[in-house]
Amino acid sequence: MKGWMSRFKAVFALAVLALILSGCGEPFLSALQPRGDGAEQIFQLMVLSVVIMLFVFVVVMIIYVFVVIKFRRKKGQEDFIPKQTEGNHALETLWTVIPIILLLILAVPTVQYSFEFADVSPETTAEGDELDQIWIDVTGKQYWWHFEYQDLEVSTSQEIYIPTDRKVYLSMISDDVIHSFWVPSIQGKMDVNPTGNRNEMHLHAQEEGVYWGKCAELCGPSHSLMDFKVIAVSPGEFEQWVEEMQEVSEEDVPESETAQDGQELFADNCLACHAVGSSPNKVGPNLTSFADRVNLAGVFEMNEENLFEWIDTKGEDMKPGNLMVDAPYDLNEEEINNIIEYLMTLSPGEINPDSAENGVYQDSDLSGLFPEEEEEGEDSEEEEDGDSEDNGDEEEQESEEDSEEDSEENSDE
Amino acid sequence: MANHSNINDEKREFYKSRNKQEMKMQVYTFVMMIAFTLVAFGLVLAEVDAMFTIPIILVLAGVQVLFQLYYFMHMNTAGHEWPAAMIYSGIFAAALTVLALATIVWW
Amino acid sequence: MSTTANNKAGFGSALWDYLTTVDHKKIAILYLVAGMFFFILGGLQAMLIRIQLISPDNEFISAQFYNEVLTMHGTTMIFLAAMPLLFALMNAVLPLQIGARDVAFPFINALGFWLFFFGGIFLNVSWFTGGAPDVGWTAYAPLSLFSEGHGVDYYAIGLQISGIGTLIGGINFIVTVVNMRAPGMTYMRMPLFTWTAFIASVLILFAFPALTVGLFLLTFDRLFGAHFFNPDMGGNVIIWEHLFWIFGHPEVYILILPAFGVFSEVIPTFAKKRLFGYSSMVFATVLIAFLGFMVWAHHMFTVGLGPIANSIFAVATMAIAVPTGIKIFNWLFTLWGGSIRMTSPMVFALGFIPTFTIGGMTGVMLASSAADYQYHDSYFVVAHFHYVIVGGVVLGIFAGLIYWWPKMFGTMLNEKLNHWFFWLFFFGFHLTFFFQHFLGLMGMPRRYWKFLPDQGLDLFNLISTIGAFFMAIGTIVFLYNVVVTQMKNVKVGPDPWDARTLEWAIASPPPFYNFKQLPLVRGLDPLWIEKMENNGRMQPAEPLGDVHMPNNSFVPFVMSLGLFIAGFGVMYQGGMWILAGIGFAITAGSLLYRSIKDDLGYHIHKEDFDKEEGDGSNG
Amino acid sequence: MADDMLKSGNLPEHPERATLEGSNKFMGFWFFLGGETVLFASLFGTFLALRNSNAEGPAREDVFGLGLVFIMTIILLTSSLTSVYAMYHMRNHSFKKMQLWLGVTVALGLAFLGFEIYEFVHYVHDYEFGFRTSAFGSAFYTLVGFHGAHVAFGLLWFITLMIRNNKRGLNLYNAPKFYIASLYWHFIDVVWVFIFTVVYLMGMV
Repeated sequence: MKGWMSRFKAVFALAVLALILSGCGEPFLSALQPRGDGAEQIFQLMVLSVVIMLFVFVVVMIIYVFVVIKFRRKKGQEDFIPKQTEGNHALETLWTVIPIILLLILAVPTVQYSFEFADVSPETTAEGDELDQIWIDVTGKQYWWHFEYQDLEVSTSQEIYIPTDRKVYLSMISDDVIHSFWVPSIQGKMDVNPTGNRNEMHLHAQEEGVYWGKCAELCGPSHSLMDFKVIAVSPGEFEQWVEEMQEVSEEDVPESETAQDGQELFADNCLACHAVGSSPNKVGPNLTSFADRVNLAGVFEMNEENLFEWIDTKGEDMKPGNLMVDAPYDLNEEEINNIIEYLMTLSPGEINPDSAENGVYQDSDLSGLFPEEEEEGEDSEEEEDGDSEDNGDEEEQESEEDSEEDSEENSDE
Repeated sequence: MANHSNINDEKREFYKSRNKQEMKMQVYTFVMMIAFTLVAFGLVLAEVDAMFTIPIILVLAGVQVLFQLYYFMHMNTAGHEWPAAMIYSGIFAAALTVLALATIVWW
Repeated sequence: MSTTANNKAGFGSALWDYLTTVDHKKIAILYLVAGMFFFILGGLQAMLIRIQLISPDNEFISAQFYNEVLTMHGTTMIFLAAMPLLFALMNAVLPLQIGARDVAFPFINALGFWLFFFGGIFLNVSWFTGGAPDVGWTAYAPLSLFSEGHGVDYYAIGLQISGIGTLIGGINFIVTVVNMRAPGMTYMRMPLFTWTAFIASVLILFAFPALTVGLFLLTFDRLFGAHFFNPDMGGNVIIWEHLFWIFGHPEVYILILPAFGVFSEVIPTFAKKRLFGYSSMVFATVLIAFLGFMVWAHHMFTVGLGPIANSIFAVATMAIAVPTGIKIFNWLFTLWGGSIRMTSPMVFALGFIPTFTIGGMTGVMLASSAADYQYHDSYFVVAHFHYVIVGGVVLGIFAGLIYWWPKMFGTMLNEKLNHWFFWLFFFGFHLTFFFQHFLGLMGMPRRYWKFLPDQGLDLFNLISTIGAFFMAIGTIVFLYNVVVTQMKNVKVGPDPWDARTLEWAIASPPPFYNFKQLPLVRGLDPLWIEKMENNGRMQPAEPLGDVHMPNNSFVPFVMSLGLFIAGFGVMYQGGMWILAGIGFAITAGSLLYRSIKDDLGYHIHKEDFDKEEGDGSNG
Repeated sequence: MADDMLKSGNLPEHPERATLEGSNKFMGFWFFLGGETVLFASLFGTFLALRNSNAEGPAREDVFGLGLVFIMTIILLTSSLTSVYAMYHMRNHSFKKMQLWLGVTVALGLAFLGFEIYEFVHYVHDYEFGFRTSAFGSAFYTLVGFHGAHVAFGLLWFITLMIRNNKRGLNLYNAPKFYIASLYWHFIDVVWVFIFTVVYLMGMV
């Protein structure tokens, strides 16, 4: 398909230029400045459709301008009765057939990409070996995002780290209303539906960077504040990040005394909902790498002032309708400050958003992350007897595979 | 309105006999419908294989509906072109709706 | 009721006349007034939205209120402004265009209006009782179940009531066209506005029941503890999306087809040529309607229906571009070789062509299911549907209103002000919405209460807001024009535009019985034929005889009022059940009254017709 | 002309659509039925989508009994035939016979409705299967309940027509009313054919 498309390259160049000139927003957010495979493919499709459509538009406008100028009744012109044309079969056939052809040109890559984006089978190496899949369980909640890395025992919220140059697979579900997961510069969006149906998609970042994600389906008052980040780091850094995250435990004690005090207060007042480390608790956002966050609550500047206001007011005015306002805690100023001090120590290691912006590229095949891969028989395609009963220790794992099979069946139909 | 009562009487007789004919058809239709219903219930009660039963009972239901439409509701007589067109459009939209909700609500 | 036209005496009797009227021309005016009221209301809501989005991180209105405003803007504009305004045009013109004395069901027609009206009022009462619906006009479950207060209940019940009105209104038009055409008015001689109104009514007939069911399910879930959309009890939220869009997509065509019809009347009139490719226009209309039922899932590409369903619906959606393209080219070639007069309706039509072409282009782009993963629910979509709905439907409504204003009111709107209105509105429109395409692709999802600074979204949002003000000013110019014109009340003749179709053969405004004698139609554009081959007057198809007219009735009003009252009872339950009882009793009682009391109408005797010539009807 | 409409006797072959008003009613009602098709299709679709969503509550096989449904089906089918008889007599302009057969139709309809109410009560009491039990329960009661409401409305319609016109016989004014009421009745039967097939039979397969 790529070769077929390249024939249009000259025209593309023109259209791309036009698009770029018209100002495409910020590279971390704009779908017009793709930084991921999906966004790139969609961008090509967009350009193709724009070119086709511009062609149609130009034809229409040429006729239109000509007609309006030529046949406009001028001042003082004699009132005449024009010829009453009934129609013209040749012309009518022409403008039926040409659009059909143009649409077919667009329909072919549309169908192809639709299937490609829905395909969540493992990537293969040049030799045809299947690579390990990184699956992330995404949970959308009113107004934040939770992420669990399957088999890696890493949980985080608001910001996901992904390796560049590698497909990362998402399995998405919502705990309340419908949300939609959108990282415009990496990949198109996918709805996150409540219970019963896991939607799957994949991300493939081409460059390191901090990419901005948005919720694209109206989900309540703070719909517009449900932002998250996708932090694409090089594979080696990703491996390091996972290891760092795995080592975190909520028992880790901070150095300063006030922070220790804050930790105790945190344990008494916050741990019911929040978690530090790979806890399954996802009532509120997981705070394992809180101090490394780009933004507080996805949208606010990460500073102690904002954080104070958030804890003090439970985010009531900052994120209208957020569910933390029901939290029963009651803290005084000093206590809040102590908690803030503790929270600011929550930085598991060296890998943080900065590594994405300024880090050095470190290559890795990520095999270190999947040591038991051989025995587990995760991808049962090769080892037919790789039984799914054995590793059905997690319910989500099971349903995951079910829906995976389902979608495969479907694409066979 | 009309004084030609003779002609009217003749006409009426003709209509009457035709209506009677039609009524006979409708009774036959009714008997068929009862028979179809018996078959449908019978298939299910006899616990015949579902893959076989379901298409059969759906077809039986479809035929019964056509009986109703064409014989009981007289869609087979003249002056029913628009009603037929609208009913079939309705069936078209209905079929799409049912198909969609029955199949792709999830995938 | 006397058999002669009743004299107007005072405001009270005029009001009573409108409350009880079954005359399609008066019902048209009712629809127009109510539709304009809601149009202005929806416009004010739009201004609130744009002011909120004038700058990043703006706190002009609260998040909750913003969601209410955006929901009501969409709902109001679609159900309470665009639909009734189109119904106003259909009521005013359709029976005249086919040479009918009346619609098929005058009573039902009135009932349809009052149901719509009370439904709309019901919906808007929510502003004063604790908050309007806040879940978008699509009211996706389960957000619509989570929504607190009664806003969404107002939405469900209000739309239910007005939806019934629309449905029976649609049936009325279908039967009118099927049964009431004048002698010689074959289907292939019907003006295109009649055709499109007819097809749109057919779409109403098959689309609205899906909404009815959807709204019932929503009501049952919210008020009666059902579990259709509650995943914990086995419910499925996607059912709502399907039902909503099975209705919602045809709804788009219900809106746009009559607008196409308006342009297909305006363009031939002012190009002084018959419509190019009439039969292919009719065919295209039917095809659009047919395809319109098979594409609803393109609103759901990102739901996760799987690539097969997505591909099917993508290709089906693209197919719609073909008949639409046929229409565009037919209009262009109607202009070709014509003698174009730049009257204000024509300027609207000429503004429509490029605008709608852009809307169609982005429509095809959206049809590409894979690419839609980026467009979906972003400002790109917002821009697209405003190009189609404002650039198509609203321009069509105003073109039609200005074009048929003389026929409806017997007066002529000021042309100069109309041109001002057009240019302000048109310029403002493009300023508002063109840049929203880019906003969407630059990462701005729709229904965002605020956007953040430093995301490159500031400039285009500012431009967009400025554009909205131009649109508002344009609308004010139009309203001013209406007031001034009606104050001056300078009457015009039956055919001020030198037009081609049957409605221009009778007086402006037409007498309440429309045609003294039914006209004989000898071809497409009957009046034009008579102008070319005869003295420009329609030949009568029947001798002068008694004309049967329906009686006025207050029952439609009361029946609708009953449902309006019952709605509150159903919603608040508890002690308010009494209200529901009263309301339903009123409705059921008036239904019973209507069915028991014989209402045979009355006759205008042929001797009572005005002896003098010049009522415009057939001379 | 209008007053003629109220006179009985001397009727044309198709009194139900001999006048413009009658013909309009006839057409309009058929079109309305086209719309009703989509209404019920939406309900059927919803039911099909939720037919297995019984959550913790009883499933289809647990509650449905075919015996009662069979009796109800026969009753409703028969009532369809009796209303055909009524229209047959209308065409022959024998008003009394028409009223008689309509009476039989109403009686059968009442019996059907009675059985349906009994069925619902039985489900709720003996199986604790109610409207709020599960999504399946909601869908079942809504679909069958909508049909039941149509039956009830049809009965009221027939009864009103019969009482109102009992004294004055058949004329051009009321013939269309009788006719479309019987169309409505047939349509209800059509829907029931699908309900017993899709809901009950397919539920028990």
